[in-house]
Amino acid sequence: MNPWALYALSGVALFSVGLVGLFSHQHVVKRILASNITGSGVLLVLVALARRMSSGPPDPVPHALVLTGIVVSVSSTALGVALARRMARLQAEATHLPEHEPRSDGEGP
Amino acid sequence: MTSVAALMVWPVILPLLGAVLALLVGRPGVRLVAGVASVATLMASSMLAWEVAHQGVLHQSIGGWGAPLGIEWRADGLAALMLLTIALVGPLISVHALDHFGDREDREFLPLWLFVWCALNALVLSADAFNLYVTLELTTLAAVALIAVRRDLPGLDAGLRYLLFALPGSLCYLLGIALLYGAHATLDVGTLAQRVQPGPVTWVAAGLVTVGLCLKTPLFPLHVWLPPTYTGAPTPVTALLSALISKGSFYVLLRLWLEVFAPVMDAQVGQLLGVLGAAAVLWGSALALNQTQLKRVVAYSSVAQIGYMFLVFPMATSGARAGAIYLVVSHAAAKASMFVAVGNIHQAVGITALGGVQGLAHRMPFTFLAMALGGISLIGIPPSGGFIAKWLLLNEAIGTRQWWWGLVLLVGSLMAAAYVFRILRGSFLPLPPGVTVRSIPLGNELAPLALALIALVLGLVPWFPLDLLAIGASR
Amino acid sequence: MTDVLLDGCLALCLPLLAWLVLRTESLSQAVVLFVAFGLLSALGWARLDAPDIALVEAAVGTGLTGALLMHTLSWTEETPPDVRARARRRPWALLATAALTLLLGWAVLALPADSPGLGPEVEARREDSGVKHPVTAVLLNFRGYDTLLEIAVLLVAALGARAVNPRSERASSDAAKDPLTGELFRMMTPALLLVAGYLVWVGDHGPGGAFQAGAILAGGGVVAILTSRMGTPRMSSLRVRWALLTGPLLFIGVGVAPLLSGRRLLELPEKLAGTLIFIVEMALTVTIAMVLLMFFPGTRPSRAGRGGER
Amino acid sequence: MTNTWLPLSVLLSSLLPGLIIFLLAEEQRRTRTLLNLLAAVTKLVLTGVMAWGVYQGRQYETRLTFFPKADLVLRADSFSLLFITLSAVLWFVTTIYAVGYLEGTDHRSRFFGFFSLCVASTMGIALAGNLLTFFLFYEMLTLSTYPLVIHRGTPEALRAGNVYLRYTLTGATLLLAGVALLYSLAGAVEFTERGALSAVAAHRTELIVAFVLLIGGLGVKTALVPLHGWLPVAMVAPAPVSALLHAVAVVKAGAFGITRIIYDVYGVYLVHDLGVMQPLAMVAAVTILYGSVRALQQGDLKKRLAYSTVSQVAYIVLGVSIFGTASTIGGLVHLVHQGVMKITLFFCAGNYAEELHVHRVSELRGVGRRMPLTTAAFTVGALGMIGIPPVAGFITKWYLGIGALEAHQPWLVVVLLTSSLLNAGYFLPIVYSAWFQAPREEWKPSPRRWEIGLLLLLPTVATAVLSLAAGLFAGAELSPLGWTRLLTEREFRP
Repeated sequence: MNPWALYALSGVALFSVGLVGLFSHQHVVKRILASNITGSGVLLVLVALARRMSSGPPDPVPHALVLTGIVVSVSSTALGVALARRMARLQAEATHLPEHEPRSDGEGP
Repeated sequence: MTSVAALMVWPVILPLLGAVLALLVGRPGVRLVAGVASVATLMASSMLAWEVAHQGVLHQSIGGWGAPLGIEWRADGLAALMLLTIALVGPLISVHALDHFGDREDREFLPLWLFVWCALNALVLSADAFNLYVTLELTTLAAVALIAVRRDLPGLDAGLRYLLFALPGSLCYLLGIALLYGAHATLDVGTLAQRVQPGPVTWVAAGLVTVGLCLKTPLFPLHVWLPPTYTGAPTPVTALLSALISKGSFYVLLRLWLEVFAPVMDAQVGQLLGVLGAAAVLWGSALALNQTQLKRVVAYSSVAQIGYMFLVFPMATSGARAGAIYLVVSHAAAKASMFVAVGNIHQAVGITALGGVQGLAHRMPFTFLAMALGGISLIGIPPSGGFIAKWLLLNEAIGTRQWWWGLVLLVGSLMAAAYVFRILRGSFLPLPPGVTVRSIPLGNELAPLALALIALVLGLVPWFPLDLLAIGASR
Repeated sequence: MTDVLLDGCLALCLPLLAWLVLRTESLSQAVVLFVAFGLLSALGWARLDAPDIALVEAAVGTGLTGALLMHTLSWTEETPPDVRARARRRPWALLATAALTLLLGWAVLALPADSPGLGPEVEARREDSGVKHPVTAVLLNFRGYDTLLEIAVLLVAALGARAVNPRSERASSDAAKDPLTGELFRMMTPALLLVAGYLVWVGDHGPGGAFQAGAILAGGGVVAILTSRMGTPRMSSLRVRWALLTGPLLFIGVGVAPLLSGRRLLELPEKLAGTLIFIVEMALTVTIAMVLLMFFPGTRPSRAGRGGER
Repeated sequence: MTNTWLPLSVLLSSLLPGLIIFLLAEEQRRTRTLLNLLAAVTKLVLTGVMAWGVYQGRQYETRLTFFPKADLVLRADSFSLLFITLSAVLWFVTTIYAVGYLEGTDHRSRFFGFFSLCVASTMGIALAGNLLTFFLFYEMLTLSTYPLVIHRGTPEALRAGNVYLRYTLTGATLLLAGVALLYSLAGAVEFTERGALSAVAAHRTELIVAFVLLIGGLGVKTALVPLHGWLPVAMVAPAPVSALLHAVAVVKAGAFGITRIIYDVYGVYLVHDLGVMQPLAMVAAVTILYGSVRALQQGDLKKRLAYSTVSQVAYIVLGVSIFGTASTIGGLVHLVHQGVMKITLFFCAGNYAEELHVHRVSELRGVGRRMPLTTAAFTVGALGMIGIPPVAGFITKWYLGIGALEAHQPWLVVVLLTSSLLNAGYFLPIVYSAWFQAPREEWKPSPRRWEIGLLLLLPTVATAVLSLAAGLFAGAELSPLGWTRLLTEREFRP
């Protein structure tokens, strides 16, 4: 049996684990990891679809899509991580030096 | 023919080029470059809309490769109207943003806004499913960067919250597209529409695409990120988010649903979307009614207004489609003017609560007029674009014998009247004692008024947009 | 028989490993498991005859993202696994995952098992795309527009990440004197540049291209930053901006040029297509390397609480 | 040859000045007053020309494309002219009164801006040629009257504004539902003489539902009984607002709408056939009695006048919903008579409040000595309301009585008589105490030559004279009664 169905199912499983994980965790880093896992799940399904013909070269279009997909998921992860890091630092500073740094009120202007 | 279709390139390339050059020139020249790029894109969009109005639907295959292999562009009446809306509402918000932000943020706000503009124009014109994914992703990331542009704690929290809800939405959409590609070996929306048959693949793919885009729009049960994000983000960014960026994902859903999925899915799924829309209307309006902060009221009103737009799915007639699009366009103008006006109030008196409106009518007449006209369009009272949209949807509800959607519309607009007039009511009271009013630059006051006038004109001259919309309407 | 076994166990343990990543309480453990997960999925891509993707996944997906996450944990000072991080052991999470997998699996299995997708079309039109490697042909010619927008995505992410961490924190000087890293860095740099150059060149007819080369360069750059040989690239310096933006400007230029002669956007003339693609790829490599570097903040601030650092 | 620009210019004659006044600064008192009067005069002239044209039988219609399937139509027929002449005359008089009344207060640019918008909307309602245009202007009237109700900016004004909005917006929603229902049945319903719905007469249930919705929506502004709550509360507004708007323009817009629905949308026969005429007449009758009874109990003068308006407007609805020419004439002519008489009463109430700071009925003892002319005008208005000749009110009740007998519904005559008695019950004591009772303490003499500023006195006396003239010269060709007879014979012949 051509292994693509196995990998496609594994991709779908990854997608489900990631998606459910994303909505059931609160910690930012965990949610970023979950979104990465969801992303690789989808990409695994795409590449598995490319390899359905057991003979001859695989279908290049899904490969190109996956390349774009990886770059997009890396950029969103990097942006998420940068935001998380900055927030962690602001919160850390706020707890260390509460006196002379006014807490910005809940509602941003 | 090619020379006219080439017009479709500029609305996408010009803002992209503008953004890249704005990044390149750095601080001194940012405003100049962004200004030139904005004017050029505005002209390109209106020229394209003019051509579509006169020559009907335009097609263009990028790189000359044709449908299955290359990426197709299609500009029909709907796309032209969306291009015009983005080209009118967006720059007005960015004009307001210039005075709202300091110098540092300008250097980051303007290029990011041009990227959003390029992404939205690309999204509106594209007829390729995966290309839609890339444009959606570009809009999302630029929006997250915009939300966090001020680098304060609420902004960062809002940006992260938005990212961690929009990301899974795009990935669900991508998996849906992957399944469709697997089944029909094409990414072009037109060919997909011909090849799609009812079957497990189509149902699951449609489900994934719908859930993904409903996460980003957002539709009722998945809207939890909207209020905190809209209140955390700086006001001009919130205006951009609510007026334009959330409309991108709805536009994609409407396109895919009406052109690809509707013929093969049975009506019950459309009814489900309608029910969720109705729930959004009632839920959003109810919550908007008991908020104390100005921005939160307007944010929850977005949840309700998005609910109205989803009423198009159970009816799925060309009249309902025109109504939904008209609501999208007039909501963009009206909601943007409301948020920008709230930004003005906050800048002038520093109060974010409802009380901030007191005495507004005399000290900031233009801002008050903008909020009044915007509010009227949100409620759907003539003369406003909102009324025309409500009128079209109401007629379709009665025409297709589903009068209960009409009931939702009427009850929703009564609740909208409640919270809008709750905001406006205070503006006739005298200024509360001890409140000092900082004068804001005229440009800031005229921006919301211009936006509100767009909503007003949409209410006075509806035949022009409706004729434009009729071009290329499938059914 | 053995490769079915290999595929089977690989396909099985990927989701399990993912579940573990999200299950573990301590964050650093989760990140390490995530890097392992990345490498395993790179193996999966290789098994599915997708060498390009395996390369990019290994370099960018796992290498850089893993390093970034590890770095972030050091910023957020490894707090004891806070309660929230402990996945709430609600049975519904397991149930929901299983249900979703079944639903999507049902759809995937309903897909035609032998459709070649767009492979034949690409094969037919590959000659006049100017490059021999099909993936590069699709990426830079047939669907070049996607790549153009994707570069915009990279720029936006870089702008967003850079804007949020503006200060380029110079590393404390003691790291520089450590002889081992200095020596390692000096040996590695020439090999790195050679590999990156080769990857861009080979992209024309084999697996490779701008993304892979950019990732390798970025890897070298990260090491340089960590060993404080180089400050993090800041948007305020003109050199960095030029390095970042020549790629996109060139790509837009190449895309728009055919319009002037009455052809369509990104319609590269046959004979020039190969060289144009190569030039654009070179510029894009620099852009991608610069962007991936910009995702990387400086080193961690020294332990003592820093003054009101704005 | 249909003249296409006149109806639009009548509408613009109050819309454009209104927008310009908004932009005027507060101090530019002179230019604002001049602009106001200029607009009022031009409107009077244009209305006169149009009335003369329609009298000659000429056509006036402006058609603007609005929707692909429906357009905005402004058409001047004899019925709309009845309402336009009333509004134009009374707006001219009230502008003068308002200039005098609001002397020295602030936000007058805003006031007169919205005041002009209100009149523009009323003109739009009168001139509307199809149901959609009517609905658009009907809603704009709500929007432009709300700021006037809360003009003073006091908490009570805001509370009154809330009540006002709650009623009018609910009414607007009902009306919208009805209009949309008809629109989907018969497209843009043009107002045609014998009714436009004959083609779809078969859909009886939808038509009845639509009728109930439409009358429900219009009933709010007509202050029919269950929906009248907003009128007394809106009396907190300044006197010119309660005079022109809540006694004339807004309330009449509702009655005008109901007449249009019965005669020009459904057609008298269809309405009669659907069997909805009788319940409407019942509601009107109940409103007449209820309004008069509540007026009796009111201590505050303006509240009493408000409840009297509630009952008087119901006369129009009663007249229109009885099947017969005489009752129709009675109902329609009351549109003008009630307007003129009620505005006189409100002007007098405003004068008393402005000059002597008298608000309650009990404080009116011996006021005739201090302000003879105003009290004389009040007496003329009051007698008219009761229906004593020679004031105009008598003619309405006379025709309504004949109409009731023609339609073999004697119980209506009983209703008319009892309501006249009730009117006497709550007006005559005021007149008596004003003239014949000595005031508790001597009124301070007026500091100027006249009892009150001329700007306030002249309009009051003018409208009183108009009420008398409408009664005395009823027989004349161009009097309100004459015009109504012409109109009924031309357009509303059952």
